[in-house]
Amino acid sequence: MAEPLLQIEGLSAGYGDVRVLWDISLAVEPGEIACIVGSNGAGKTTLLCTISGLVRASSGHVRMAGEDITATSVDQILERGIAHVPEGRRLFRGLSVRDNLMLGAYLRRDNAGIARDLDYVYSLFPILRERQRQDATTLSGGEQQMCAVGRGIMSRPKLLMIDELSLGLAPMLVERLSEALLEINRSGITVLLVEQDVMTAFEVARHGFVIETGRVGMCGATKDLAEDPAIRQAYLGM
Amino acid sequence: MSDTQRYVAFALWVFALASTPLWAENYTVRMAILIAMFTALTLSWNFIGGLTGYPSLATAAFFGLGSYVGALLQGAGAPMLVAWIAATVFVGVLAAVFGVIILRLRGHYFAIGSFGLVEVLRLVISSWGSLTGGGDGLNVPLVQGGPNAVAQTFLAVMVVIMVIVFVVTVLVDRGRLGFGLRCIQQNEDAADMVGVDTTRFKVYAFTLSALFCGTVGAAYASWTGYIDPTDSFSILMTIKVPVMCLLGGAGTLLGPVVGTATFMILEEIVWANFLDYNRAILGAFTVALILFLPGGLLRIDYRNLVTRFAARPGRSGAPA
Amino acid sequence: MQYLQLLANGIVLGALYACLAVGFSLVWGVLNVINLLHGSFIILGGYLAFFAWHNFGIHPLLALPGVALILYGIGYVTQLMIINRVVKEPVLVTLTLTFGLDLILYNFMTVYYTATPRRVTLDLGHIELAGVFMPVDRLFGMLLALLLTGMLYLLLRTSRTGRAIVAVRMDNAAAALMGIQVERIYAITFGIGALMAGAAGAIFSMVFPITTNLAGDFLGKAFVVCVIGGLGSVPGALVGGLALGVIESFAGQLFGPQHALTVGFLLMMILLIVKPTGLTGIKGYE
Amino acid sequence: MTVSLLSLDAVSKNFGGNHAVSNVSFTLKEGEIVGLIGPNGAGKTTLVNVITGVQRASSGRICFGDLDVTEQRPYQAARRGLARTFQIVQPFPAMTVLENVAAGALFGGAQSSRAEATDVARKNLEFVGLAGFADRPASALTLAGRKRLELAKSLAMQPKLLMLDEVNAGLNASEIDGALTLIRKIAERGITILVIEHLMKVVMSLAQRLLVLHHGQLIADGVPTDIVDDPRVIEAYLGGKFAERLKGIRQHG
Repeated sequence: MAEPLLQIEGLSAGYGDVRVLWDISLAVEPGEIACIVGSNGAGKTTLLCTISGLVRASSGHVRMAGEDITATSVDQILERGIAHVPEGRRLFRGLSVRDNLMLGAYLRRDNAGIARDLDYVYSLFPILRERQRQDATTLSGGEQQMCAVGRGIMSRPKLLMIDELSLGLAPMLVERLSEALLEINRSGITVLLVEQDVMTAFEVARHGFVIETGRVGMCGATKDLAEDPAIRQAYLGM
Repeated sequence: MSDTQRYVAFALWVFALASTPLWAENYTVRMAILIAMFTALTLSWNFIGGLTGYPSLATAAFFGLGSYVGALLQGAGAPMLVAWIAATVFVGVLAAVFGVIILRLRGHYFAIGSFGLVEVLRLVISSWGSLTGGGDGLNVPLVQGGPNAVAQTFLAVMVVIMVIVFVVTVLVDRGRLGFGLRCIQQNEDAADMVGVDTTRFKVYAFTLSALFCGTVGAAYASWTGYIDPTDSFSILMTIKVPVMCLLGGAGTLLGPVVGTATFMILEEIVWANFLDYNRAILGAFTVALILFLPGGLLRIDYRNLVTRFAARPGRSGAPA
Repeated sequence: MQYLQLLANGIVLGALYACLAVGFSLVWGVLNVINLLHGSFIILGGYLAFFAWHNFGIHPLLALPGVALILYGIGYVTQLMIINRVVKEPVLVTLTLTFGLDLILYNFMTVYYTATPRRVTLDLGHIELAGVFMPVDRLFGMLLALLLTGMLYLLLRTSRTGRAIVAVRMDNAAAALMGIQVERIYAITFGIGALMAGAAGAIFSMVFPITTNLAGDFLGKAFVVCVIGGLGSVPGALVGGLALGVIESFAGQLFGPQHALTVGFLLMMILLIVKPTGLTGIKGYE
Repeated sequence: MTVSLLSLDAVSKNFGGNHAVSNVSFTLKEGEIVGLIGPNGAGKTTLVNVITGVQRASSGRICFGDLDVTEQRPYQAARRGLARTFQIVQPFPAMTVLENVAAGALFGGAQSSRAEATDVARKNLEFVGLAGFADRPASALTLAGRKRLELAKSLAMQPKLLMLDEVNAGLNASEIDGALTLIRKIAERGITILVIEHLMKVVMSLAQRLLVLHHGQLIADGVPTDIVDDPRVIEAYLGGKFAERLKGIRQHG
């Protein structure tokens, strides 16, 4: 088996006195789409924040392509190829769609490459090209999510982490975004998707990790997880 | 430290200040008067800035207003004590009115709004020359007696005011009001949710923080015999008072007392020895305090309310 | 015709106010720090320009870039080494810190420069148009102030660093995820704030006599402009500055010059209560 | 005949052009346990905010008993007996657990002195199983502990109506069971309960009646067994694809 792109070993983290993650271990293979599912408040967002360096790990390791990045700063981690699309889009108010996308490429200096990737984002989500001069926060929810994902791609990451792709979106839009995600993945970017909507996550991802109260409860191929009676009971309502 | 120990410590301090005429020369007595006066001001500020967590910069507004009201009444022939009490009441009422208006602001905006009070009142007083003498200032009838007797009188006055504010602080702190204010300081929205009438409580705290500044101002005017707008509405005072409180520990009972004493004694030493650079040294001291002693001398407390983590969107709702 | 003259005076003054306040406003908006050093930065800029002219005969226009650069350096280092350590603390902490720093700077300025009023006198004469009398150095100062404010606006709108500053202002955690080093952007922003203050001071030294005693007044103006115009935005500072300039000019005529400031402050208090987002309605922080 | 405790009449809440809650009407009867469900972003929390006065309704009327409370402030809601817990817990972090609960008793409940409030607080801490943590600072509790603290604080306010906003979020299976038992015990005291959840499963066993919110609109109001079969609910809640699959499973199974 090839070396995993992202490998997490025994990771614990939290805020102040409150520990949120307990001894998390998981691995994401290069080229795949993996997902992390679990209920509200289970620690999924904290896990992504710890990977991207926003939250400090109290113990354990995060490795990217074999390199330990646990104590690395946020910008360094982005430089190593991990982009994090945060929960709730978090687009910059007062800046246009184009400026928001360009901020995704903040660390890059290859103007030709940036222009090419901007074109790629626009081809992926043509509506963004139409609206490129508009204040990004005036877009509809679905368009904002497209912009947020596009902004993530603009750093040309090896691994794209998306927190709650489907949050607050109509099912049709979720489907549209899922297709785009598959397209992005085909272009060679590994994806780690965090979702509360287990159905959507299992549909697009190959491997899944179930997080319960800050621990990895179950993991495996999503098609197996979808058949697991406990998961069907707890998350699929069947 | 138990509450009883705190009271004993405070009583000893009161005794030390009050007894200065017995064992020290005039210079020290004057110092004791100023310490008692500023302690009353910091204890007052503690109601709004410490207990409630609102960064008020209005101390000088109420001090100045009190001194002018007291001076004008005395000038009009009112007995000294009556003038002081009237000044206290007047300032209290006005503070309640201002409070209703500016306590809707939070954070920086509240700080500016409260600071704006100082500026606006100073400008009004200096513009209203016909009543206040404008920039020329105002003379206050002098207290009869030799310098020693006058000093002893005002030492007694300031110490009594200081003790009164301390006692009020203890009463508030132990009662429903103090509990509610602490809730507001910790999380104003949550306080609202458990049934604290936050607007009313904040106005109470603001009024309490103003009342005794008015008394102190009026007494100060009688003591010095002359006031002017720049001195009464002093920007330095309005910032020094919170700094002293932070130094001791905001929101605590003894913090303002310890902070004021430490700060003023240090300031005096600096003044005496480095005349040219006294402000710079004061500044360096303030910077060092913020960087190395953020919780004050007594305890680290107010910092806890800002342990917000980076990933929360925008600014959290906690009163900062 | 008198009104035209008052309006012209107000606009000239207003442009200077805008330039004086825009850095203060930017720092407040982006860092959420009220920088009490701002007034002293303005004086320092003015003094540096004055002494360059007085001692070395350097024309203020030539000195301006140098003055601006020195102030930028001072601002950058101050933020990076000192203020960044407590930048996320409550208002009172950062306020007290900048107050302490201001005491230090102010003290050194009074010791080395004393409080003597100083002014660069260029003797450019005056012009008269439609009955409006205007000294040329003032006009010149106004244009320079507008130019600098405009340049800052362009920097924020079009440059990569400008975008990063706006991004940090709007959402600093999301900005960090873009690879932006937030603390460095804070330092740059504070540097720009000091730079604008220094430039404003240099311009002022050509128009009015400057003394250290004015530091507090300048700071007060910056507050008023900020609250009138709205926080952290360049257009806001421009609108606020011009509004304050014109209001002071007319209020001085109506109520006497000693009341001009009172009216400005009263207006600030009213706006603060009624419309904390300022006249432009560009939303700052709560 | 049971009396209506809370009634909403055509309540809407707009933010700018965004209709977070639109034209919602329902009634809660005394002693009921009702579930308010809907996908994330459906407007559930906004609705609770409007009921408790945190946000003012853009239009419509809210009555608590006979009283029109549309314009009330949060502290008035608390004193009138409308208590709530927050999705994101809101303790007074530097205070002890006991003080947190005592604050609820003193300001929201009927207690007039701090001593009495502390007594009530102790009882409620015992009830939720936090008695052992009374003197610890609230910030030291785990998430599950904080949720219990929220509950104790709300109970100390002696509410007539308790709104629980995602009390189970972030809890594991056994913790959820514990919480459900607790909620049933609270209901036995005669307190009307509105459980706000995005997971249907949690409320199914608990609620006598379900309200379903979707894009700010109330799309269903009925007993749980009917709700799960309501095609509109399935569509809105689970997405078209899943609804089809569910149909398939039902047909085969």
